[in-house]
Amino acid sequence: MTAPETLVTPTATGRSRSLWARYSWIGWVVVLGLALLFPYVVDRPRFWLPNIGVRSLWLGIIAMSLVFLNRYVGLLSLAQVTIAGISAYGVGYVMVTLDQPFFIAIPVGITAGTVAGFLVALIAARTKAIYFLMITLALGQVFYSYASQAIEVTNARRGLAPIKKPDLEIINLNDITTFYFAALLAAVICFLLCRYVAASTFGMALQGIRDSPERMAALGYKVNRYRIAAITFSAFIASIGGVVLVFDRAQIDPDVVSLGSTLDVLVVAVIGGIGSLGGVFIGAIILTLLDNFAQDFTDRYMTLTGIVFILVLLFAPAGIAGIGAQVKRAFDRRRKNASDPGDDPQQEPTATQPTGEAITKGKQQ
Amino acid sequence: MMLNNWKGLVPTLAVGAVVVLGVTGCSTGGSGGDGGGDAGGDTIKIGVLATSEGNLAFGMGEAKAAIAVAMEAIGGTVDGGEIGGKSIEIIYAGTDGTSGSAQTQVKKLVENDDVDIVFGPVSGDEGEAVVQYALTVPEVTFVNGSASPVGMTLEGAENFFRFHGDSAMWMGGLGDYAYDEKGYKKIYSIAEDYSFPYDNAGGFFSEFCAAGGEVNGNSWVPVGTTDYATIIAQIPADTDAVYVGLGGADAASFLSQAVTNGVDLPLVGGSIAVDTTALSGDANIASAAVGTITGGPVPGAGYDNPEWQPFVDAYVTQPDAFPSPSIFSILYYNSFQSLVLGLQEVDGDLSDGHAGLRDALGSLDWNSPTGQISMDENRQAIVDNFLIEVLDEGGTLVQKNISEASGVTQGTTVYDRFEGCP
Amino acid sequence: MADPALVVRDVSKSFGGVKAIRDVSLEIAAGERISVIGTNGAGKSTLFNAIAGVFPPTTGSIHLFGEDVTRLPTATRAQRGLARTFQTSRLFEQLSAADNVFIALGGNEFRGGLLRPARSNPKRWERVERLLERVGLPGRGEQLVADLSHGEQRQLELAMALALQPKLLMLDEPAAGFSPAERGHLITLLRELPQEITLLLIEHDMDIALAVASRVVVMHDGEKILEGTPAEIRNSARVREIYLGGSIDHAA
Amino acid sequence: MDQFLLIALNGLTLAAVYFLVASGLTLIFGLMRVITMAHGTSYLLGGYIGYVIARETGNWLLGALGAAIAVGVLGLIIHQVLIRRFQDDDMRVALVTLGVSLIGTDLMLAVFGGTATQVAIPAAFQVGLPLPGLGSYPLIRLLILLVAVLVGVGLTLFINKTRYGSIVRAGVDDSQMTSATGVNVRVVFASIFFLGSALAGFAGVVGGTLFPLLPGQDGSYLLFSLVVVIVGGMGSVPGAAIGAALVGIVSQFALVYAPTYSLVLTFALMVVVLAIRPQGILGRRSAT
Repeated sequence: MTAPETLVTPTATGRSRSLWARYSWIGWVVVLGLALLFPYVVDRPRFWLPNIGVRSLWLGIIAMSLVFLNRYVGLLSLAQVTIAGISAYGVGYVMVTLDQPFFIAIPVGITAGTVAGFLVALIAARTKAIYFLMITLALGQVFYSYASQAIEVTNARRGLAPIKKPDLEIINLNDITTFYFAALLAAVICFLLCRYVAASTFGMALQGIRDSPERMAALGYKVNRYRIAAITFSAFIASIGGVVLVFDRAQIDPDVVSLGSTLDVLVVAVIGGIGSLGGVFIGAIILTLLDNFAQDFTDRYMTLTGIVFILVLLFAPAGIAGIGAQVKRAFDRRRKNASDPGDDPQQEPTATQPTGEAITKGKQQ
Repeated sequence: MMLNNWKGLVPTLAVGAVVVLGVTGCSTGGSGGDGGGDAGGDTIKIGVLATSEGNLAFGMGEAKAAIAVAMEAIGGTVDGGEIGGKSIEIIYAGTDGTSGSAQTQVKKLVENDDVDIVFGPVSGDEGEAVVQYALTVPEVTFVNGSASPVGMTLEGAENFFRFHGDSAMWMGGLGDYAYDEKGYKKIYSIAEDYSFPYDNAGGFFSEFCAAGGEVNGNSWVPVGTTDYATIIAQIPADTDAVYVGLGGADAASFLSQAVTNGVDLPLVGGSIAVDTTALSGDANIASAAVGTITGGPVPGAGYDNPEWQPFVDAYVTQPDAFPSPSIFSILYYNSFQSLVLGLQEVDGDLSDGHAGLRDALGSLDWNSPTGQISMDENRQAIVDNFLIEVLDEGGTLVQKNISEASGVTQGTTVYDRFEGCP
Repeated sequence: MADPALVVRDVSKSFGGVKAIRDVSLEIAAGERISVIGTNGAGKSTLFNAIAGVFPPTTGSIHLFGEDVTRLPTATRAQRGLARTFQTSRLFEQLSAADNVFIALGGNEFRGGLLRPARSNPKRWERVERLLERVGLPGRGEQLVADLSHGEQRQLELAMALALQPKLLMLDEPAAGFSPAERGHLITLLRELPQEITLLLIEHDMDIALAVASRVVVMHDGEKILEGTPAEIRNSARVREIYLGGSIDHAA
Repeated sequence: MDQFLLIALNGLTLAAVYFLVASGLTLIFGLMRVITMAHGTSYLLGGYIGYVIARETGNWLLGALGAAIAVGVLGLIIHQVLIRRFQDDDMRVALVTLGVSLIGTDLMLAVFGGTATQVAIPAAFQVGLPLPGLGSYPLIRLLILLVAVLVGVGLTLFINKTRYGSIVRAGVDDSQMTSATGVNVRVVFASIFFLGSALAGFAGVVGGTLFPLLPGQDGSYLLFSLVVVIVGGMGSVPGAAIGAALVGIVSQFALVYAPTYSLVLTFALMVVVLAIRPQGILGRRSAT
């Protein structure tokens, strides 16, 4: 039962790519270029860089860790902010309470966050989807109430302050432009790291687990170990976000891990596009802009956020980042209808169909 | 939910970035183009931080009422006016009472709106964050709103002024009064487990214990505890009074359950246990609250300072004002009026890094609606404090002024959670 | 002689008081080709799932190549050489056909190199293409699973099971939804499987079950009622009675 | 020993409120396999509505009834407008209802303000009842416990004994099978959503009688009801009762013996249960 008439190209390199996939790096270069120019085109860098720039970057990094889990493992975690907060508390504890320099504090913070993520994974990896959501939400609140009460460790509601930005002689992160670039570097590294892991054999297996854990077990995969590893990895990313956060805020207090902060990151992820690693930064920029300027024209900022949130979920479930693809699909469909009406309707892609093809192409880069 | 897209991402990211840059560009003309906020200019910009969301959402209304009272007295409005030939522009930024939101908004005021003076914030969490920020922008002058953690003026921020007492000072005089006048020897303490009640209870018990009193137990309850039945059951039988270091809903919860659980001990309230905002709710707390003594910066009924009534009269004409001024409007008023006095003294001259203004503020001494306000070397006010008893006068609760402690000064202790006497 | 590929001994399984299968025993020698047939609700799938390790049996034991695997998890059984297909499609729908097989290849192999980019593994992709060819999907690797026809999805299932290089291959109604031509292909493919692969086939379709198997087991109402060569089964009055009374369209 | 009993009884009466909130959540989950994150919002809104009606009419019962119906209808509208179209997508339902709760929280703050209010009850209920060995115990808490027991028994009977209930139960096992039997599943779904929301609204009035109502409690009651259903087993009414009792008792004992960490301990209970029995105490292990 062979079909000799088709010649198969055996490797990925031979696969045809869409125009987009081939030239999308140009888009990324443009985005990165704009991000690099940002400090030099804004009129008030001292406002725009910390309030919009750096804050968007760490919100984005944390949201990206959430999106990674959702997209490649199919789990929606509401504990990512908590993990970032634990990392931030780690940094704060080492620098304020133990009075140690940042180069000890940062690894301690990231380790603390990652280990916390691993523990969350141990508890929650056996559950799926909606349970996972609830359990991570509740675990986040455990830490919030702990952070609010544990005077000896977290200094309770007062929090730990001041957490000074590192001064490396050549590179002084107290300079806000320098700090912005450092945060940008962290975001780019996290993004590339997520992309790399997603495109690895491990990432491929994660997607298999997301689509059908039963089959993955039947194929000999120890599904739980993969899930735990993925959750831990995303905790690592969130922890990096936590480090940027703590140096940006110069202090750490329970507010960072409150329900409100959790919702902020969720809003960022959903508005930006919960399936898109880069889209979170759009969501983060929108949220920070709203945060800073919405009250100039409305008192009901939360209502506005909630309405945008619901509208996105209803009409653009792939978020802002997905709107382009949504429009393109609709356009393609119309063009196809126009060019060959009535031809082979069952082959026609529908708007609701997941754009898995795009995923595959994306991974080839 | 699995939603995936790659194709549209890059262009939208690019579009998003362009939009952001566009917005930034636009704002050049909008907010910063006039450069009017500079010290040498003719406009003095004051940025006001107050809570407009969350449980303290009414803070903004109270702040505006207080500022309006002060500004209208010099011919201005809630949005500004003129002092010493300089025009005053007041910009408001709402927070939700959390440190994060205060950080965001104070940075926005200073860096985007380019204010010369920051006025506020409301809550203690915010206050600690704002002081930390003040240390990083020495060119801006900060006047506190109503945030009361003890530590704020001990941080050494040369540009930070507080024209009201801290939360330990709010208990000034009450410890002696409870021991000497009321004759309480053993007090059981129920207080929320965070920094404000530590300071507040610390202020009370340090005085009470020094007078010879005894603490026969502490319950530090998490903020948001609603069910006090079990806590109430812990109170030892030989207790003379119960100290209630709770605020807002927790205080209302406690008081209503004290009724149903048949507590008939006299209460000593923390500064926010029975203030106007708690009593304006409908919680059925009357019978428990009666007889409570408390201390704080808000005078009770029968206060006879001649400055007081004119302030109240001016306050109640403001839109959305409460029947009587809350703790927030009083503190915001005293603080803002202090700022106005300071600005008047230097004719709005902010040159030389606000040196003149800061000297003026640091040596201010005036008779406020709540008594004399003068300053110590930490730029912290020395104030009068009020002792109040809740009385039932014909079915309505009245907070009666029983005594004032004048010239209360700040201590140097930042209190932590303590057992027994602090 | 080596251990038998599979020994099922007195296996019962209850779901909330309902006995889905009762005291089923079965022994398959290495390299044997067995079909299990029966009507809907006969307990075929329960037996299948118990062997595959989806749930532990209520009583009884299961040995795989001499090893007691009754309590071992699915993944471990797969690593011992057991591969299965699924009755309802549980493919990785958002990935391409090739990606599906690529993942299947990784279950028992490629322990290391997990963090190498999936695309930088030409050897493995070559094997993917060979497997796709073998099941009749040459050149279809780039297709999204969602775009494959039902028949093609079943072919892909088979490719994924074969990717494990199984010693015991368990197929759950592999021909469901197939056209007659595809059935023919399937029978050829199964007959051409290397002799060392033991085959356990669960099938409604008598034609395929009898064409491929060397021995046939008949289940009814959760019990094994008959076992014999295809010819014996074809001629059994009992089987004919069950099938005519049952709900099967493809009665012999 | 008296002390011990008293704390346990306090825990149980607190659990009564938790149970009333969580029962609605577990019913909705049991049938539809979705979680509505706006459940805490329903609680608080119910409390406020009950407060307003009771204040205007002076009748507590009317307030409770009105709140239950109003919140139930609102839940029904939310279900029809926002949830029905993708009720198979549990994550999206969770997120959309989270959006609803963001809006609800903000609007309630705008309307009812940030100060605490409490639903009024006749002074006759504000008394202590002498209990053997315990002295005086607040009558109101015992009444609330009684209400919760009645609601719990009523729900259990409803689900186990009525035809409608059997459809709900079948839905728990297999919603596709239910639709195959020709039952109009959409009507069943909608009515369960109404019932679940109404229970939350009713719980708001009960809770708002014992404790003050104010912003922020929507979030905490959502969390507590999530913990209760996770501990008890999702979809099970008796499970919710057990979960609520455990959460209530643990939180009260923690308040005495480890007050600083009482919230942590309450949540830690959930972690322990999950580690031992991931599906909850009375939960069924799902097929996959």
